[in-house]
Amino acid sequence: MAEAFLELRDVKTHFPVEQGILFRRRLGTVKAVDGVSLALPKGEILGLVGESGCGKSTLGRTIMQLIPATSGEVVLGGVNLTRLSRTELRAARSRFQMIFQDPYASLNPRMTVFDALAEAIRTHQPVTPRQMPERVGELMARVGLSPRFVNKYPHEFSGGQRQRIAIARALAVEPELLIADEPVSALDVSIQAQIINLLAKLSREMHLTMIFISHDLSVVKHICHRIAVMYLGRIVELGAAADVFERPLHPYTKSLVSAVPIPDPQRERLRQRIVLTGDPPSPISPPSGCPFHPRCPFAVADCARIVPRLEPFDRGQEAACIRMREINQENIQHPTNGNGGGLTTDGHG
Amino acid sequence: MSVAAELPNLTPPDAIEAEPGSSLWLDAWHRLAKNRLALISAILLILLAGACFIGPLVVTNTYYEQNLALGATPPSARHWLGTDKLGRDQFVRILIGGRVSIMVALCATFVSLTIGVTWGAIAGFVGGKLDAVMMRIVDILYSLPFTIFVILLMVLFKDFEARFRWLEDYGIPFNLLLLFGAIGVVEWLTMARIVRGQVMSLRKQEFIEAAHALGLRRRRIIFRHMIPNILGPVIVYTTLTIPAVMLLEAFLSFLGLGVQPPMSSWGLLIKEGAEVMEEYPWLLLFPGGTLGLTLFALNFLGDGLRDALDVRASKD
Amino acid sequence: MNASPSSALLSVSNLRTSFYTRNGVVRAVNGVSFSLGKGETLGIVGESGSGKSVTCYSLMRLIPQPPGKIESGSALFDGIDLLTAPEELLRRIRGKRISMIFQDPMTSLNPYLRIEDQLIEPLLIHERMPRAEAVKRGIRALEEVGVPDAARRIRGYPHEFSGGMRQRVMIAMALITRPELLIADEPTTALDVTVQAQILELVKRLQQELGMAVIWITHDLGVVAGFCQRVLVMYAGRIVESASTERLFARPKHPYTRALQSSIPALQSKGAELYTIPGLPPDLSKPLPGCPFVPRCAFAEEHCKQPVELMEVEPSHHSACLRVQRGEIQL
Amino acid sequence: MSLLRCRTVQCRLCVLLAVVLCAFPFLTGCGKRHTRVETGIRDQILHAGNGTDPQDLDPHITTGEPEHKILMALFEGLVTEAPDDLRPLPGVAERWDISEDGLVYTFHLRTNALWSNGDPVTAQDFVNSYHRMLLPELGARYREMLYPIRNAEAFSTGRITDFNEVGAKALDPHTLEITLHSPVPYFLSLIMHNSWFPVHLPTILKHGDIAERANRWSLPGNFVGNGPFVLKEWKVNSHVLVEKSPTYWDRDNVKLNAIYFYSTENVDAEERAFRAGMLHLTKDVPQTKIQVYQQNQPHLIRCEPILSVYFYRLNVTSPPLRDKRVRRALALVIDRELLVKHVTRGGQVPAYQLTPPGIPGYEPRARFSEDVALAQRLMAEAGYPNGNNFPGVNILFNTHEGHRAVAEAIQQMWMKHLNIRVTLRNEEWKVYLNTTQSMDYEVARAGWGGDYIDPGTFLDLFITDGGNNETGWSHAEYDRLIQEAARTGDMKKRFELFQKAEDILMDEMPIIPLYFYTRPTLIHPAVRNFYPTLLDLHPWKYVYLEPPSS
Amino acid sequence: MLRFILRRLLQTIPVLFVVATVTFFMLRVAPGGPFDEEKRIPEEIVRKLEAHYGLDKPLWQQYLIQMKNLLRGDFGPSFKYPKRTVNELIADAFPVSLELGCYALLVALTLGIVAGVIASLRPNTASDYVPMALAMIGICFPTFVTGPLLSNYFGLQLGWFNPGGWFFPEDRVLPALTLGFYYAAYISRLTRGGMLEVLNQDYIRTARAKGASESRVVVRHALKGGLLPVVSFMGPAAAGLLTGSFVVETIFNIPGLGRFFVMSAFNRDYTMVLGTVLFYATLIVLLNLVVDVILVWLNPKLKFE
Repeated sequence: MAEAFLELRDVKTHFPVEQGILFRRRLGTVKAVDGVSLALPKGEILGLVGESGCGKSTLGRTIMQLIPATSGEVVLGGVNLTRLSRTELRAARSRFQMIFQDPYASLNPRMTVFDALAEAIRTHQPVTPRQMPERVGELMARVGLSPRFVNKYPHEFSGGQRQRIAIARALAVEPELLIADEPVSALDVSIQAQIINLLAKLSREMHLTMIFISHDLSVVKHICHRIAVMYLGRIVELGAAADVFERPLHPYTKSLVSAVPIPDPQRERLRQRIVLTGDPPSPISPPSGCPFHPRCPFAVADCARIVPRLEPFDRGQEAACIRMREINQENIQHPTNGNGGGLTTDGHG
Repeated sequence: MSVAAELPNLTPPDAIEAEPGSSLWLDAWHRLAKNRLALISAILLILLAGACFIGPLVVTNTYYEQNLALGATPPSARHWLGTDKLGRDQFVRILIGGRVSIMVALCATFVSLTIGVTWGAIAGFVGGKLDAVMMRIVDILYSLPFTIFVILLMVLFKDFEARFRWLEDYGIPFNLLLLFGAIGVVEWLTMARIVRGQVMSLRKQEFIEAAHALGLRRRRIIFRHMIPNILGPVIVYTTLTIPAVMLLEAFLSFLGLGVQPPMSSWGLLIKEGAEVMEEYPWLLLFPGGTLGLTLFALNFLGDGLRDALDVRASKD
Repeated sequence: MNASPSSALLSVSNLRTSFYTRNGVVRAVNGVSFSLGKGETLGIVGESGSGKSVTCYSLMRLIPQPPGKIESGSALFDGIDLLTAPEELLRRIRGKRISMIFQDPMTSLNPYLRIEDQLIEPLLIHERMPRAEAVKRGIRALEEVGVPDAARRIRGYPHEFSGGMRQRVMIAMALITRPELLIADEPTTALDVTVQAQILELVKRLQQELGMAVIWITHDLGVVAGFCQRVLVMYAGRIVESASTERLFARPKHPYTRALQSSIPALQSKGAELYTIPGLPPDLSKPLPGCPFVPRCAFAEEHCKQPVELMEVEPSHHSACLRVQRGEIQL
Repeated sequence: MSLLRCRTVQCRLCVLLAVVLCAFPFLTGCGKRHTRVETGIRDQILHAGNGTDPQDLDPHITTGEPEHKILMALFEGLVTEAPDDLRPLPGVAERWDISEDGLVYTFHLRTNALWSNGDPVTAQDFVNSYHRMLLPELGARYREMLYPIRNAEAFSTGRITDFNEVGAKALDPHTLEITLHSPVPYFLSLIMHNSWFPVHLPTILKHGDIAERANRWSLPGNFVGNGPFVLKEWKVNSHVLVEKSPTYWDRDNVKLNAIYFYSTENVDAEERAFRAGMLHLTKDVPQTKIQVYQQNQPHLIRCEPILSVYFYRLNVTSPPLRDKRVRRALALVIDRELLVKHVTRGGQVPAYQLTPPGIPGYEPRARFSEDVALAQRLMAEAGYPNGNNFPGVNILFNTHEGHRAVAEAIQQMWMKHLNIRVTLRNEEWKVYLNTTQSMDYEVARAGWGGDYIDPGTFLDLFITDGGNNETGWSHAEYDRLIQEAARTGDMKKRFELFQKAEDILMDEMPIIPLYFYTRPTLIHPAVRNFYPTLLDLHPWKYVYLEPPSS
Repeated sequence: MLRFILRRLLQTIPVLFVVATVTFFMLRVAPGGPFDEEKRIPEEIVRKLEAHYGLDKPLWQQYLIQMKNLLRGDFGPSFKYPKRTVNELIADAFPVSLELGCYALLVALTLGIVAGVIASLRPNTASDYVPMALAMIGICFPTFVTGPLLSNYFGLQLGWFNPGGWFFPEDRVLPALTLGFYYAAYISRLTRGGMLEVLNQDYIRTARAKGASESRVVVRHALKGGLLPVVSFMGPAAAGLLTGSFVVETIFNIPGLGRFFVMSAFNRDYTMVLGTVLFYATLIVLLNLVVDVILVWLNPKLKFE
């Protein structure tokens, strides 16, 4: 693996939680991100997948230094971001940018596209007002928007176009790292593809390193080189995108894969799903042992005791499950066919 | 539901010419111009203000010329809105009173928009201890005895009066400056509270986070991203306080701070009119009506402005 | 046009709904007709702004009027025209015989009221049930939709529930009166895929148990595939294709349906550029005389700009593509 | 339009609103009640507006007129006023002797005079009261009223400490001898003032120290007085209720059973209360209503002159006003007739001198007359022909609608006739007092009411460095005349000295008299024995209520 | 919540302290003293009076003594009413203002909310414009206009009520209406705004979809959220209402607390000013606290921070 451009070292982000209407009690801490270590070489696109509440967005914001990390380090191109002063950090922000989930909320409704982009450009580069229209035009063209709309307000655009503007804004400072927090979840299926294509293209052209956060495995598999699956603040599986999607190791990943609807009535009717019951447990009081064991169809008694660590399986694919080898024997013998469907399980449905 | 706006399916792609639209304010102005009620209100206000500042110079009657023997008379051909107890023409007095009232309103608006909005925005944005301290300062200023404060203000600055004599040649007595000061001290408090609440709810919005992520300075985030987005409630509150401030001026004049006779103000005219409402109802009716008209206009204009500034509401 | 079977539970014909905005009249729904049999599951698919939600809100007369206005059409439900029925009568149908669940479970529950109060409200309104009994029913309904610890959680407030749980509460609330028709307006769009799978399973099971009809609105063709018997594809306020799910997926008869199908990421192979539909949906405040999909259509010809109607192109397979109708193209 | 359709929530809410609004009148029961005035006449209970809220009912501490009116009901001095002309009548003193030189007054107290707790009123009570009044620690503001007593001033300023040296002695329980340091011809009129009222010392001592201002003896329940009425209730900002005293010596002639003195600070509210039949008497009448009443219901209003003058002080130390010609000019151009007829409009009398008319035996002759031409000449002589070079004057007044109207009118007159710049400044009461005292003004509005019927009460003001002079004016001859008058026992000579002094005052014009006050009062026809008096005092023991016969 | 309340109460201590200190010094610097009257009193009497009330001591000593007394909750005797203490005066007058304030609050809330709700149901129609225009008139015509008007009309013309006074139960009606109207005007506007916002929410649509009648939608589903702005407004407003209004109390001759606020300042009644100001400050702080508690109670999403 090439030298890591972005490195997370045992990053933890905890929030204190106090709750109660009549009597305030301290319920403990939300361990939103609980010891994540990752290394991304330059130019890699990493998919970060998990249900809402698993800490993937918090991890993104922690990398962005929008939320202070409780412990651990975020090192970007040799600079430890967690140690920077506010001024240094502000200057360093041109190296990493973020696009947000909700294109309706992430743009200031009272700023025209021009204002928003010009502001971003000006933040880190001295550009004269004369040059600005040109620069803004270039940016818009790059994300596939006609520069004619430069004086429009966000509400005048559709969701997909807004997301393009948000991407343009992030690119305005010419970052090296881009964190995309569910950039397509709020979009129509027909638009999702456009944005994914755009991000893939940009990452190629600009040699961007990217973390692509999503809850939908089928979306990330197209664009990402590797996929990390998060559950309750931890990474439970990490591997090449195709491997993770087609041959998930961790039972949780399996269920994620099986939750993707297949737009084919016949196959859809035939397949057996692992439908998870209930919600992820509260991160305030995570279950003992493997955090997934209460919902895991493969759980055994040991799962409640042993905290599994990421262990390599093969081809660089890792997972954190003590029964990893046991439950995946079958899969090795009978590789899945097609686009991730057809997963058979031990019968829990 | 989102209706995709006039987007370019059939236009040639090489048309680079930017479509019209410019700054938030110019845009707002265009939208405001389309709102008939607001436009009429704005024109009315401008006419009213113009009449107040130019009218007394043009009209034959003066605001101070008395006709003691005539006394209070109902409207007539010579005195369109009647005369007051000293036989002065009420029409001119309302006009001249408007000058002070309008200036007071502008002052209060200015103060609450600058100090109040900034104060509230900073407190709400930074939060934590600074917020607590800033809001406690507001609490303190709220509770201090205003009357005593005004009296103090007047007396402490009496000595400076001589230095500001020259202002009187321009029709701004020193007293009026003090009046602005007194209004300035109190008028921003409620605004600060309102803005703080709004900012706190705005703080968690994604576009604010995006601004942070861009590495913008906090000052810029507050003034460029937050404040334009809370203008709606700010405008509505401002239009609501203007009549209250105009009446507050009457109270301050009672303490000796506002205008000095024979100059007057709407607040004072209403106050005087209220005392004689049974005998000379027109002395209450016309100043009150003028204030009411102004308030209506302000209100429609305020609503219009809010809608105009709310770029989202303009297309739904 | 769809032949309305005599057993039709709901039969909508020529529904037109417009919004009178400052920027002109937006014809959100422009002549929609369909019918739905008892116990049938109908999917309505389309991009945002295609009029699929407005269609359903129009049926329930939940369109804010003004600015919205139902211009014409009829919607016969069990012999009652929902569009013209007196308010009082309609109110007795809403929430009793026809229930709805909405897209955003975060905002569709009243944050100021306990789950209990909201959940049993249909019972109190429509069945005038004593409160204690209604609460018991409520707890049972929550259990049915898989809310754990229902007896305790019924006392909670919406914000204490996760998105998936809230949508379950919405479903429980919609089904508590055993309605004959459930209208689901993108109920899973705001949810995780895992939760979406749960909700789909849940509704499928409940539908079988209760035998009710379901209208399922979504922008994701993948969702309807395993769930609906019949699918309507909407574009620019009109139905452009209507067929049984199998036929639609196997042999789409409208370029738009075809394009939608192609752009689903899950269907496409890794690495390749994903298929996208060029351009944007049309502006509905401007008149659209011909086929509205023309500007984005890969098969469009000059004659596509003339008016086109939904027509049966194969047995119970309707399409509004002129070229398909004329047999010029096979998709 | 949509309000008329009534099947929606709005309509229901409208109905609710209407019900709420309509319910209010029914809360009152709607029945026609008897007004307070009617029941008052039946029960001989007088309801009187009394102006500002009384601060205290301790006669040694209070200074105001509202308090004085109440105290007149609660206490009785050695002599009391006649209801019609305020001439001295026997009070606690049955009779009195005056020595030849007018320095020694011997009062013979009636034996049946009792305190409201039953104790007899003795000569020693009076001596004790004077003692208390003069105690330096008490800080009684009106103790100067007692200064005619020999050595009273010395005692109260601490120069002597033995009260026995003060000229007030109880010869026996019912004989009081008061020795003056110089003859005071109006002495009997002077001692009607509340500062001369006796207080019941044992009661005071029971509730605290003799010189303790916060001594609570004068609160209802504690209160002991010797007047025709006793204190029953005293609610701050509301009313004081006094009831007929069962121990008063002349109780058989007291017809009223009780009097309510209402605090009526808002004159408009007071007038409304009168119109609604809640008051028999008002303290004042709104300026604009005076003419209305005079035209429509003249039997309800009285507008009688009182011993008070409204004038402008001139700061003779300020540059333009140093010149007496300027001062005279300012005084001469004011059209006082116009002022009282159209501005004050309460039947006030134009003032062309300081002392009000009506003081028996004193007909002021220092009257000047308005003369615009003369005024303009005077200004020219002073170096300001047609107002040229005149720096302008500022009129200071305390904030009040009436004062402002007067100032505005005078501003106009000065500007019109003298062509000078005149500005106005209004100040809040205490600031205004501060400003006038520190002579930080040019022209200031002032008013002065006599505490007793004598020209001296007005002319004393302007002696050099007098506490209430406040004009900076000083005139040796004037001072001499006033001092001599104070020493003169002979009324005629004394008044002649005052006449001369007033001549000087009106020639020098440190003040500009404007008009003499009237006291407009609304009075129910049933109120009897309530006469107009110069000091606006009305001994309550004579007042009664009787419906008009018609 | 207890901790929240306790912390907020603790926070008020420095506020009250600063208010007391600033007020104290402002009063002493202001021109004119409690003993100034039109008829001057000799200097030595003034000094005696000052000695009597301890005003002759150095200012810092007076300040310390005053603060010490404040800690004991003793404001000392009033200067204007020498026979009464500030505590007594407040204790006498506050119940009156409280009663009036409560009625006025009732009037204001009833009228304001009803008018606001009516206006919000059909925005930009007659049923919106009429109540809002009335509200505007209410804002334009302050109590010193409406008070005499009501007093003249209902008190004198119709004779339903006494035009002033505070003796009979019905004497509460006119002042309560006068005060109430003014606040009702503001409340109606706030209600309208809040309701408009809430009525656009998805959960209102849910309620309608359940077949709830319009009145049920408004009363059960919308009102609770729509009134939140009103509740926030009510904190300072209620403090103002409950401590009485100078204008209304003078117009109707009511022995309430409101007069003291103004009159004590005019009279330079040092102790009384301090007493009323601190009383008001405390009330504001407490009512703001109550409002916050109510907000949390109304809005289960909020938690005490």
